[in-house]
Amino acid sequence: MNYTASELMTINAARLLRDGDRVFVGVGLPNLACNLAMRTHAPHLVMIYEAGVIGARPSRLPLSIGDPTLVSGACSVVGMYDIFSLYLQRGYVDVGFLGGAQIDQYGNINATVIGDYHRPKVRLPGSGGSMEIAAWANRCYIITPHQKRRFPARVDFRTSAGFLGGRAEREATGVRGKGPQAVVTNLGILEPDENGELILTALHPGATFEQAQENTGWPLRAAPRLLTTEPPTAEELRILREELDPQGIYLKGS
Amino acid sequence: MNYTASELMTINAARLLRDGDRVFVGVGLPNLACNLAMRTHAPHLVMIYEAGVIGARPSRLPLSIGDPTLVSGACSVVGMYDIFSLYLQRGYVDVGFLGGAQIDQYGNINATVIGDYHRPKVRLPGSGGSMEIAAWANRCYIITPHQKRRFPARVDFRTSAGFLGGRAEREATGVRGKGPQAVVTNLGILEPDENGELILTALHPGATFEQAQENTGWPLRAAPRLLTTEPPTAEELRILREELDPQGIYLKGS
Amino acid sequence: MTNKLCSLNEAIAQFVHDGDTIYAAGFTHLIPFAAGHEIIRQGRRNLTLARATPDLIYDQMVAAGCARKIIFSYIGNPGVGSLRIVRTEIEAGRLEWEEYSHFSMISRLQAGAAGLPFMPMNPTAAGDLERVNPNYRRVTDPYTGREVVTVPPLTPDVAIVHVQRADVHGNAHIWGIIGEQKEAAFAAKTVILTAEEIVDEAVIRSDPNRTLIPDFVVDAVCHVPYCAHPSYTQGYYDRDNAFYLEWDKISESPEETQRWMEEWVYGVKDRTEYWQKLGEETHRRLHVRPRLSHPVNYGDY
Amino acid sequence: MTNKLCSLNEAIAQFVHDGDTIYAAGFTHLIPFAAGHEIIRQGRRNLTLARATPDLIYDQMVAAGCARKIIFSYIGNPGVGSLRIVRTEIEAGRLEWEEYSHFSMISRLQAGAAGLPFMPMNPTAAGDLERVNPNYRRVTDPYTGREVVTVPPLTPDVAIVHVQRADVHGNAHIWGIIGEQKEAAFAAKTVILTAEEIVDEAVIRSDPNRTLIPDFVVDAVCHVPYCAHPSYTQGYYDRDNAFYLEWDKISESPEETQRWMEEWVYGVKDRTEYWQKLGEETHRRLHVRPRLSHPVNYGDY
Repeated sequence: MNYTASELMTINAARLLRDGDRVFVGVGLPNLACNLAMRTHAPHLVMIYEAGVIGARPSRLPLSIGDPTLVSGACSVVGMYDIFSLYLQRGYVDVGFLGGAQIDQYGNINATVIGDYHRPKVRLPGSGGSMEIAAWANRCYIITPHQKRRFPARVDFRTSAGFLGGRAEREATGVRGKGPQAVVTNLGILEPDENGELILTALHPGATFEQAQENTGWPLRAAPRLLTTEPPTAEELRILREELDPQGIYLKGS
Repeated sequence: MNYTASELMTINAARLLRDGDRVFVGVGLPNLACNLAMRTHAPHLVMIYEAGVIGARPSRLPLSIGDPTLVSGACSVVGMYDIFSLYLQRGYVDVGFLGGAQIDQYGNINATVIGDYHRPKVRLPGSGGSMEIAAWANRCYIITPHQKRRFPARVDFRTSAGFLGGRAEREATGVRGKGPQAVVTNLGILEPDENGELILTALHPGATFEQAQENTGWPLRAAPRLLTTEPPTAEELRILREELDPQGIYLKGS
Repeated sequence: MTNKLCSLNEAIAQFVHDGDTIYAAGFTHLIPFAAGHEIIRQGRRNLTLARATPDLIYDQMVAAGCARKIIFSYIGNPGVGSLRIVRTEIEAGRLEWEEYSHFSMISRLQAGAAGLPFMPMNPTAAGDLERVNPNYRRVTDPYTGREVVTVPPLTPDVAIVHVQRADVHGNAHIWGIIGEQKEAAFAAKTVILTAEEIVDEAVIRSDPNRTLIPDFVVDAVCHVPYCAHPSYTQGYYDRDNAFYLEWDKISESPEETQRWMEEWVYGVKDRTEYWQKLGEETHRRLHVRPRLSHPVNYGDY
Repeated sequence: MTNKLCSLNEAIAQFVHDGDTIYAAGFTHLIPFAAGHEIIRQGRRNLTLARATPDLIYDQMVAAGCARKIIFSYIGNPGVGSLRIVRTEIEAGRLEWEEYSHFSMISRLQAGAAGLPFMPMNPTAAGDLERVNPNYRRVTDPYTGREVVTVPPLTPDVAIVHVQRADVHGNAHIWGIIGEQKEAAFAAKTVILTAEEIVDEAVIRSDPNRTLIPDFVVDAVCHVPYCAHPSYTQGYYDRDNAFYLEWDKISESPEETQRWMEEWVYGVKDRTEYWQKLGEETHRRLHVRPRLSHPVNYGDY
């Protein structure tokens, strides 16, 4: 069966979600992953958007986190202060999706600058909600293409916290969230080991450990039992292609 | 013309209000005073209730600060946190009305206990909103019958701040409000002098300085030019009796 | 979203335990009297009762012996005068208490709801409440060097929140005086929702900005019409001011109080029976004619 | 309550001055583009532009040379990619900036709106933004001894807030994504309200819980239909996603950007002319069918 890298990542991310999870979700692939999970194994998933929307029921594919289709028919809409304090800081968010230009060995993310902060070589969008999502969501997932420049050993700037210099260091800070639980790439899945270092725990069908190692900026280790992910099913692909993104806005191309 | 002490106090309190004032108002006499002012010289008065109601248009006499008639037809209704933070603490309240069991020489008010706090002789209702109103409203007014036990030299408990031990002491605390501007009693009006001490500045028609002195718990001083208040007009009494409190719930009796 | 509909009797039995801290929400509006009466009937003991304004609901629960302690910011019979039973018990040294201003009380709930360890407030210059309550502390503002007053979070074991309409999952629309309903629900560990009406989810979703409480903070949804009598529910029935005046007399005498309790709390099975017992004259007196909001257009995107 | 109705041209002329700090509110919704364009036309300089998400409105104002500095928490073209002009100017060292997370940014407004000297937030463990922005500080929680992160109040000289409907005094109903509209209005020294519809006071008073902004914080009320295009107004018109994509191309070239500005900002008198110029095809494309809220009953007390 043929599928794109985006479809593969979206389907694997969807499988990580549990029924009943309250997910702080951005647009793009995380939004598709949540909607896919709702239509398959997690019908009771609750989607929360940082724009203040809870329990969205979009009737079309939202093209920004502020798309009005997220509001019409939602359970609740609240202000920005409430969504970050009463929902996220209070601990009502189970899952956060994160992305960024760089993810390092310990799952720290840079979405701020490449180069020096005060004289940036590349100025990136910045934190948005991610600094707090990474800290306070119970579990975080990252979806990103597997490329060496995206996986440096150390990020240029820690926009949001993974395990810092190791799991013990994050735990010592007392932040409530458990940190990144998985990074889904087009080659496989990375998960933190007992020290919080990201190691390869699964490969997608056809991908090799060498490919993953080549595209990672630190000496990537594989889990003792390296799994192979189940390939996307026909039903998963049908839902993505026919129901969720019929125009292929997010899923076509790569 | 005949009038009760309550009518006299209400009318004199109403006259202290300025057109456009935003008044943090309780029920009872302050509510009547505001409504009277709106129907006479201050048509643009804005009534704010600590229950979170702004710009109330009660179509009947409200019997508690939570009366539903305050809500139907109001400009805005907000939660308790907002009314105390965005409105009162932020500085959007011009006038606050206060009351209490004891008012002392410097306008400090006790609404908490008579006797020792931990073994109270008389347990009073407590602060409610008054601790913050007294601090943050630009001007405060107090309406109270003139009785010696209500005017001790020092209150047993400072529920809300007048001028503390004198005007300089209040100013040193940096609180934004200017403190009590007038105490309206059934005998006359007390106002703070340059040190923040309450002195008698006006007597109602027929009342004497000696009466006021006898009913005050400190050596009451009179202003150099002791004024006499204008007696209630027929129109003021008509509005109070016919429009605002036709059943005499607040105005009859004393 | 799961269906959490159950009877108030079941909700209290399951979620309210001896020794709990309870926050029966509602600032002068939507006071869940029916839940208070059910707690009395089920004989809970040693509760800590927190409310900005204890109102008659806590006066009655204290009279019934449910409470060990009270946390409040104003103890009065609103619009009438003294809250006699709470006052008497405090004066007699039989009831512990902890006291705040309204703003401090709601700031405590706000801290609890926001997951913060404290909330700052500007100083009020009135030092005596700060002096007698060690929960008031001070922190130096790191920008100006001036001090702010702080209070710690209030995180009740159970919040009881009455609302106008909710779906069976617990998404709730509230209007009129909204007081601390939202903050109490988010601050509490367990939330019992009582609702005048259980409505279809589509009614809730037609106006998401009106949903102050989302289903996932709610543990039980109880359909309890007239739950707030003698307080009121905006748009549903009026405040029974006559009863507030009557309570002032009843509560003067412990015997009268117990007699009233026998008749109106122990003597009825639930709120339906209570409301029927009030009779048609009262129903008529508290009836309110409709005054509808102008709808808004969310757009069919 | 005074009638504050005036044209947007008059409001900007009177209330926005060179060197001011401006907060054009609206988190992905209700973005007051028309006001941004009017500020460009009136040639304001050295502004500090604060917004959680600068969006195209600040990209355009920066391109027009209005800004000295930008305060933000996310600079992207939402749903599209990079915000090219702001990004280029920062990378070239021609634009000062001050940066927060979304929560810190809204906490700054909340502090400003509440009259507090700071707002506390729980630490996030990600130290780098705290390290590079000295406005982040720390305070020790007086209850647990642990640290919280603080930000100081943001009190813009002018907040520009677009709303669905307002009366001539400035009482405003807002629904859909409400973002930081209320906080910006309370935090600012001056408030310019733009509204899709000016309605009778009775419409506002039919639903007071919907009034997020009361008249007395507002200085000017401007009737500006379609003010938010290419952003949107819930229930009134859709987001023009095609333009967000188009801007990604236009803003790649300074010449194209200036050409666009000549045609769509300097080349039109006001929003009415702009909207007409967009043409019927666009009007049709952004049209939205109605979906009304279920009304609520306040009761005729």
